[in-house]
Amino acid sequence: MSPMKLCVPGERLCSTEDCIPGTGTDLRHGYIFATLAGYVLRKNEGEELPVISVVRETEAQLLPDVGAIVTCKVTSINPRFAKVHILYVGSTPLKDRFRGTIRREDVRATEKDKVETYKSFRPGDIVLAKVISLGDVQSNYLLTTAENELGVVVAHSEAGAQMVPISWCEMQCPRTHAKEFRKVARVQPEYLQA
Amino acid sequence: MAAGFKTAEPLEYHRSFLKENCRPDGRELGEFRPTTLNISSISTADGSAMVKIGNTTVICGIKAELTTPPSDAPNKGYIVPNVDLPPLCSSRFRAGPPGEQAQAASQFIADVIESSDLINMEELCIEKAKLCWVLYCDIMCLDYDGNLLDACIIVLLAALKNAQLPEVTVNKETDLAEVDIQKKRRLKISRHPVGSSFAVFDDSIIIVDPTAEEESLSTALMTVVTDEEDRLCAVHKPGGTSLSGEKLQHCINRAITRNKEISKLVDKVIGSMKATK
Amino acid sequence: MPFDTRRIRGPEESQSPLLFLSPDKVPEASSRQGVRGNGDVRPVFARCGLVSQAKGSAYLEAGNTKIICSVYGPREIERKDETDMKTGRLVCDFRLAPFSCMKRGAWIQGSEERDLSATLLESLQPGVCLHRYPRSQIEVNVIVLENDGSILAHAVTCASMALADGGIEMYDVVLGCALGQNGNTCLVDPSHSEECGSWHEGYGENRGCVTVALLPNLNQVSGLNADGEMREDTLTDAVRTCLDGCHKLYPVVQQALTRAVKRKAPPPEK
Amino acid sequence: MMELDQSCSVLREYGSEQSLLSRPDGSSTFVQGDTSILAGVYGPAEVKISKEIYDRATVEVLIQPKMGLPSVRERAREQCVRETCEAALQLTLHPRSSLTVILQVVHDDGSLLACCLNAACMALMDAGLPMSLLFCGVTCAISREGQIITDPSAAQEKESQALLTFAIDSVERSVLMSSTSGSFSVHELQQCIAVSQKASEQIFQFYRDSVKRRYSKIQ
Repeated sequence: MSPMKLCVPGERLCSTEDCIPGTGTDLRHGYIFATLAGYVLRKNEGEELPVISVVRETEAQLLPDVGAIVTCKVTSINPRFAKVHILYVGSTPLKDRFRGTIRREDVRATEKDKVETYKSFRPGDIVLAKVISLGDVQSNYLLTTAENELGVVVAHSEAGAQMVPISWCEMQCPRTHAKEFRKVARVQPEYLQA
Repeated sequence: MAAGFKTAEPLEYHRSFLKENCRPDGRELGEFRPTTLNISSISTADGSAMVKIGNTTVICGIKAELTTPPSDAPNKGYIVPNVDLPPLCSSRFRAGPPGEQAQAASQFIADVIESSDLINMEELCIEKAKLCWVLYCDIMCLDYDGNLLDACIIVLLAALKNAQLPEVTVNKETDLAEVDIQKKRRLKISRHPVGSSFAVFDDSIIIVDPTAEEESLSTALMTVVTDEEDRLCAVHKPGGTSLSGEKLQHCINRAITRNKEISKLVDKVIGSMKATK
Repeated sequence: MPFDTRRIRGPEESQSPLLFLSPDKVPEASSRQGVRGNGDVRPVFARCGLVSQAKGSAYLEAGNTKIICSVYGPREIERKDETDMKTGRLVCDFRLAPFSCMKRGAWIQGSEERDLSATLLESLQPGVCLHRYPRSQIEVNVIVLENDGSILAHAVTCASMALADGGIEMYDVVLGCALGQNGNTCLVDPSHSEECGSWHEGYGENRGCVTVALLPNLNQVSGLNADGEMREDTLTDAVRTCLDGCHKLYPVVQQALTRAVKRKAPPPEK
Repeated sequence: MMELDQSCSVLREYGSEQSLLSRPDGSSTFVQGDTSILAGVYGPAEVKISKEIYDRATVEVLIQPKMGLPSVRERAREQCVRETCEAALQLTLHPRSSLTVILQVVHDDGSLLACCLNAACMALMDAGLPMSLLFCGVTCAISREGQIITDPSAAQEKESQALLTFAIDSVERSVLMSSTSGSFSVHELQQCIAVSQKASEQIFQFYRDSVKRRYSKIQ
């Protein structure tokens, strides 16, 4: 196998007649140009033409986008919303922290008006959430946990021990056996190896 | 999800390594990162050096200027060290005037220069009460990955050893200074202070040469500076959790062996430089 | 002048020893001898990815000019405004280390550094795909460790390498080249003494400096900076010469970037 | 109500007064010989978003010199006092809030950092902030003859070959903070620590007495 082709930003990769532009590329005047320094990858994805993209050591997605699943840490709560720091987009860690907000009405899908934020999250909790909007000038990213798979994945009890989920809305401290309320995520099997 | 654990619960992540007497980067608790030294790379400076401890990189350039001696010590000169942590070296620093850490580091370096008698300040005087040298030792961090103070002391020492001052005479008739840049002399560096930094984890575990992440997770930091006669020039522990006398002694012993290692490195690099000239 | 309370202070005043040189011993601005022709750029040494803490970084050495650059971000903008919602923001900080020039510089950013920051920003901006980074900012920090002329031109090249090394999407790399015009001779990639030399002889006709920033694949000029007084035809010639100089840098930049990519990760599975 | 302790021979005369200012949440003065510090503590109060820490309080220490603006030296001292306070306070009880300690130098006649620490500790106690331990500052000077002088005056400091300041905790009598200048041997360091630990007993007893006297009046 010949070594993979490398490119730098600005390099012309091919014509649009040969490939479909993928990540790390830009379309101009019927040609596909690289926008990243990396390896040139052609992949056939069942379409007529292969997809051409430029890949680097980490995934290209750097910013939380609408629809992305993010892992975040709760920093503060009040009756109307919880503030979080976004740590991960998908499985890519972010180098810098982005702030997000989970509003009361976005905590769960049912009985939205009965949600109490302090019975759903506590500062320090690790939460899985989905981006619903990039927010406006004043606000941060808006996130939701209104799905079964979303919500608290790691939480510590008042005694400081890591708690075990016992239902979708409760977690228990293994040391004191005290129960605390949380909006618990039904953890998908692929995350269980942690 | 090992990476996930690291970001979400960094302290637990580090503890899990310390339990096994090792660290996330594969070092033992008492192991320093590889230290390298480069000198004379900046030709616009009168003396310069660059030190790398692991990823941490600092550069020091010395500029010598002429001024009048301080009024309370007319037969001495000045050394003005300043440490800068520009936003280039880490995302934790912002542009603008130096923050607390940079200021505390500058003061610490100034204290070490004074405490260790690194250089005889009278050597910097050209004519009593009239003319003397001021050595501006500007230290910049280019990559901040912890243990700034150790790196700063080494880089300062090496840059001072590398520095050459032009010959200055005061013209008797005009009463003005005359500089001859063809004739240069080196400074006499009488002492070899070397620092060793330690971080305390969970009030009991001591590690040497902490990285930036280890520094931020630790409960206390300490820097011990010794000279070549094994005397202490500074025991700097700005606070944090307490340390028993026994642990302190352990740190001092480690600092003494570190001094030998670094002195050897500095002498070797300075020596090789002189040999090639 | 209010003194700086955040730094260790030295004496109130001090002078560079260079001011006291006997007049006959002042080193003269020498013309280029043998080794480098007037139209030659200095050999450039470039490396990417030296600053471990940064998203991307680059170090560039051309003759004695030494520049380091790091890139952070995209990170959250602290004070957002309406335009930030659609495109990202590029921020540049250009600093000269206090020991980088013949005369010691101050720690506090001077007007020259602020001007250079602004020019650098304008030269880089057209090359970066900012629309891919809404609500966030990308920070470019440049420090000149040693100034031996043509710092703006090399800073542009160095910064664009750091951006590419950081995986920031760009339409093209940006390359910089400078030229010093002195009467009928023009010197490409002038050193510090060549830059100053032309001014030592006093103000004259057809004398000045030009810096050009080029997007080589798009063949577009993103930055053009000229000072001094130059005739129209000399200026167009000068810009053309600079463009050639930029193209000469391209292989060096390309090689440094691909090397950094290879070092960071092996090629992915097909 | 100035309380003086004249029985002490090692330390200079020292005294303290608490709750003398009405605006701060806690205040104190601490006098050692001619060195005198006035301390005020504000908090727990609201914190700037940029300085907010989600699981504990943010501590700030400001030292105002007697004359002029604070310089780099004050900044280094502030760091020492701040990190010592952080070790003593139970900060996790006040997440996302700020604690500010302001130390005004009234007069400096040596052992300034030690006096700052003592004043800060008294003021924190006065503010009623939960602490897991108390701390006190002791300065030792090693004279050119090798003699150890505790709590030196400015003149004695100038004559000394080394100057060591420690913060000692009240539970284990171990070293919380150490700041030194001048060079000294390992043996001298150990001696100074031992002397400081001994001197700290007196100061802690003084803390205890002054608190006892104060609260016995309230009953």
